Amino acid sequence: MALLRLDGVCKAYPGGQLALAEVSFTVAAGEVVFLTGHSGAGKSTLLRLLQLAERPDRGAVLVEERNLAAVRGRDVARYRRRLGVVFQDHRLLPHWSLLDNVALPLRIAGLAEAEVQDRVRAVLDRVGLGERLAARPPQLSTGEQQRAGIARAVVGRPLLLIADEPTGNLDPQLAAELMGLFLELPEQGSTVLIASHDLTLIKRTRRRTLVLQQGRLVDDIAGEDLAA
Amino acid sequence: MALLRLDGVCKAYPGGQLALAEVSFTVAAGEVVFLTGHSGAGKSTLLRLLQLAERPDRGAVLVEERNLAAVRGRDVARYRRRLGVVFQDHRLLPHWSLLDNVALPLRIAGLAEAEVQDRVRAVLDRVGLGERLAARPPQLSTGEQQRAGIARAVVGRPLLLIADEPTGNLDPQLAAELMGLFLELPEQGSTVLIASHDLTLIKRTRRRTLVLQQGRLVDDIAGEDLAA
Amino acid sequence: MSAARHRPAAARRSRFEGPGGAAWGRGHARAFAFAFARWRATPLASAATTAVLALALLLPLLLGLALHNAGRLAGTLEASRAISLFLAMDQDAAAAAALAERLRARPEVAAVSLRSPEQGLEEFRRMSDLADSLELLDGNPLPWVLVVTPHAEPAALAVMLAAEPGVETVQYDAAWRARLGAWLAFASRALGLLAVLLAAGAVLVVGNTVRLDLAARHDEIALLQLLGADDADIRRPLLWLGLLHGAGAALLALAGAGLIGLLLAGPLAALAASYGGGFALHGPGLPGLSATLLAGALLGWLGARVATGHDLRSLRPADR
Amino acid sequence: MSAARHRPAAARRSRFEGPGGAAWGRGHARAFAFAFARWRATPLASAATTAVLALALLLPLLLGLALHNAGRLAGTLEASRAISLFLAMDQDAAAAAALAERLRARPEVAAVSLRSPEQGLEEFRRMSDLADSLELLDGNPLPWVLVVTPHAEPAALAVMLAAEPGVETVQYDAAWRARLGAWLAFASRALGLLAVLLAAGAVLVVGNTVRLDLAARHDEIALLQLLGADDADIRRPLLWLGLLHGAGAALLALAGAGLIGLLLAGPLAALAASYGGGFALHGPGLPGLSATLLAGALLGWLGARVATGHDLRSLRPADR
Ligand SMILES: Nc1ncnc2c1ncn2[C@@H]1O[C@H](COP(=O)(O)OP(=O)(O)OP(=O)(O)O)[C@@H](O)[C@H]1O
Ligand SMILES: Nc1ncnc2c1ncn2[C@@H]1O[C@H](COP(=O)(O)OP(=O)(O)OP(=O)(O)O)[C@@H](O)[C@H]1O
Ligand SMILES: [Mg+2]
Ligand SMILES: [Mg+2]
Repeated sequence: MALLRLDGVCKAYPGGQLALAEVSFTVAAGEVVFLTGHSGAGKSTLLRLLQLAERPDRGAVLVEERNLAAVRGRDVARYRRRLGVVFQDHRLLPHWSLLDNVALPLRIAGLAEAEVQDRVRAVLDRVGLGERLAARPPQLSTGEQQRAGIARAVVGRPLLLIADEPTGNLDPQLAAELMGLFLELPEQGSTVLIASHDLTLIKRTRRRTLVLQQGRLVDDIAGEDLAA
Repeated sequence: MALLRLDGVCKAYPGGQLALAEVSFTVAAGEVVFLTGHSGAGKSTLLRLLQLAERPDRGAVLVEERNLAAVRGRDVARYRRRLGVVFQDHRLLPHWSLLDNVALPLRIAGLAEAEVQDRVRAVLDRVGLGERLAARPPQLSTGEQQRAGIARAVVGRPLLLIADEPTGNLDPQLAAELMGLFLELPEQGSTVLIASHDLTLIKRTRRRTLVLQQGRLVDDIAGEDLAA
Repeated sequence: MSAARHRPAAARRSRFEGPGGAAWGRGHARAFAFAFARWRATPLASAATTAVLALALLLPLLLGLALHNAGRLAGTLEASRAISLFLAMDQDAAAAAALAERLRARPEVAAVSLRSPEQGLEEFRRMSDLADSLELLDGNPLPWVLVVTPHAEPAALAVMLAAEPGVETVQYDAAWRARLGAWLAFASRALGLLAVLLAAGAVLVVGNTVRLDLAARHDEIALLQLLGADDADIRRPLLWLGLLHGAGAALLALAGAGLIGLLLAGPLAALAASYGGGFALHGPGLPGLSATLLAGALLGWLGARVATGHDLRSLRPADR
Repeated sequence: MSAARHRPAAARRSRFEGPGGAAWGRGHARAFAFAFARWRATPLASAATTAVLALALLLPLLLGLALHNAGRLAGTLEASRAISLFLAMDQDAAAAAALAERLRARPEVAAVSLRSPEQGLEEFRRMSDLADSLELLDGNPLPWVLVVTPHAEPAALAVMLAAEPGVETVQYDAAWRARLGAWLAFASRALGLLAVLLAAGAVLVVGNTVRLDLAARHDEIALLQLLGADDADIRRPLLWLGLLHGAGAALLALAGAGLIGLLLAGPLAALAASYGGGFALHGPGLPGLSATLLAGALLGWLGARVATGHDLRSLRPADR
């Protein structure tokens, strides 16, 4: 079943920038897909459409065959609770502890506090920040902040995980480790879409890759076809 | 002549994190040096010491053989005006146009407005943002913001250029192009220190590389010795 | 493809939406604790904000109390609209007493009291530093005086009393009363204007303070929205914060009003003495106290509501 | 190694520090333009801030004007401390005139005016709705009255006048004057308290508003510091911004005070009439206007100075 389907999506910003032009593709449930392209190609814009942070000018975005254009008002929050998002600029709350930051999606979902604690500790251990639970984001290095952002995105076992440049501040070894985390997610029922310009990492991971160029989808490469 | 010299520098954060331990090295005027290491190794901390955003707990940092410990009060601003800094989190002012953001160091230095305009336009052309002069940072993609940050750092032809992960949000091709910009700087009298975890880029650039590991300087590799 | 991937969408949805939708700060208790923690996190800034709100509340509060007390004072003045009858010099104590008796029988008259020439002289002595000049006088130049308290409008009675035999002069201070009336009209108009001004000011100050206080939290609100928190969830701790500010400010304002009352007690006692005592400043009382507290909390809540409403809207260009 | 690299450090330094150190917003003109642009960039928020400041300024301004006018009014009241002599009923116009002549010769007496029984009755008629009841009377029960204006303390004179032949009663409203004195003491203490309160409030509001307004610019200030801007450079546009807010608020407050003056003109005219006219509200005048404007601008500047001082310090843990 198609978990995600884009159909002739166009998006231009008020300034006149055409960020996406006639983009169409389908992602099946449980796939891990990369989205790549030069700086300014429209990767973040595409992911913002999926978060309902922007709306397309034309075309349709469908999640589980439901057109997001119909998701309005209170349904927006309900829909967003099913997503996991790694923001390109991390977006951690600077006055909150790491634990509270990462626990946010679980608390929004209304989980019991005991389970919240367990899951947050587990995922922070996994990204190598198990010792820094009480630290606040400004006390972390940028790479550590990025890992915290990843932890927050995956802790809720989302239906759809959207990661925008999740390894931009990580060294290759750590990037590969965290990619492992993303690759495990389908086993828990998640579908994963990762925007990245790290071609080395993409080639090594060998998953389906969509290539954007100036807002157009110019290539859709199956994982097996990627040169290692 | 040694433009930059670190001598047994130690730095621990109040939380108890030891970020730098007994770091000593020398950089000659006109060198381009990479600083690499895992996430949390202390790269940004070292660069922050050079900006006087932090002070070392022990040891000395010398620029042009002058101990920065003696730079206090109004001299701090005067010293900082001789630096160019690319921040890991870009730090553009969101309400200002790209032109005003990049012009900031020149205006702080008191250059005539005509020269300010000329130099800003030239450097923005160089980083591929010549068309976006009037855009404000939130209207740019993350990679575009990063390029704007680079433009602001180099526009003042600084004595010492400090770049913290300047290509983390750029694709390999663009990263290589901008590295060219840094490599030209010594011709204008600048010395360059770049923190990066992009090993591919470092190997391709073939310059001297300092390796930090958990706050210790564990390697100092000459450019010629880097495997391509 | 793993088995999990093929689980029907409905099952997955129930897992993600199941445990109750949104509950970030769901319990009001949690929201309150959060708000209080935030208040305490920046004690100085919070105190400054609360103090500004307290000032905005203190002024209308003082005004209300002043108006309340002025009303009571006006009542006191109204009650003291007595008519003084100055008898002819040949009228002695017996004649004065007889006249008083006769007047008391009249239906328009509520009460009559007698003041002897000696008492009059004594009063003069008390009112001004006359000890010296009084020594120069031989004999008491003052007549007997009857102080008549009328039931209704004193003016008509005053004219009729003037016709009584033995009454030389009727003193009924119409001019002083006219002045007092004009003063009260002026004061009430001035206070009314001030009240409008201060009410507008309180709302403005609360709104502006909460708005500026929330401006720093734009990023936080935007993030919470993107992570799927409901508007209500986002708003709840902020409303509690506004309410805390408002209630704290009300308490401060009440304390301030109490202090001012203490400081004014001295001059007011002197003032009351000049009317023969019997007037003391009244506080707001329990209903007034709770009304102030309620009004402060409500204003803070309202300011937060307006400010968050604006923020939530402005941060969500794509949702509606 | 290129040639440039070997240029001596001194040459390089002169190139970087040469053109005059720091000049971001160096010209005050540039700083002002920047401040004004920022004010205009968020017109609603700026207007709200200015309005709050205006309110904080308006209240002390009104208070000042009220005190000034009250002082003038007190002067008027002081001048009207006349003594009324009620003559015996057998004294006719000629006798009254003769007595008046005699009194005018006394050194303690400044002026004497005569009021016939007819004038007295007329006054009664004007003061109260007595038209009906007056019809019932046969003849005029009122005596001739001499209104004596003393040079100095009237109390002593009043006692001596009572000894004059033909004078029945001396009316000298010591009680009313005592009351007025008490009122004035009370009012001046109350206004003094209010003045202290409002002065503190104005400083608090200005400081808090500017502080909250600047809180949003923490990042900007931190960045400017890291890029080598001098404290003075960073501060200059912010000080201009505070000054603009303050001056704008002062203008607004003056306009508000003018409006309030207009609204109070009616009741005040009525009040003045009860004293025989001659009193009109005075505005602040040119010196007052400029003083208010100056005070507003100064307060805004001061608030910004305090707030930026705090920010600049708190953002620079490593500099000193
Ligand atoms: N303000 C702070 N308070 C406490 N600890 C800090 C603070 N800033 C950094 N640290 C810690 O110091 C260590 C070094 O941080 P630094 O930012 O220098 O790392 P880095 O090499 O730049 O890493 P990255 O590649 O992730 O940016 C990290 O463990 C970090 O958590
Ligand atoms: N809010 C905005 N207003 C105007 N133009 C915008 C806005 N956001 C993005 N753009 C423009 O739209 C284009 C696509 O931006 P987007 O952020 O999607 O790029 P990207 O592929 O994520 O790039 P990067 O790799 O640099 O993050 C860019 O040219 C950018 O300048
Ligand atoms: Mg992007
Ligand atoms: Mg770093």
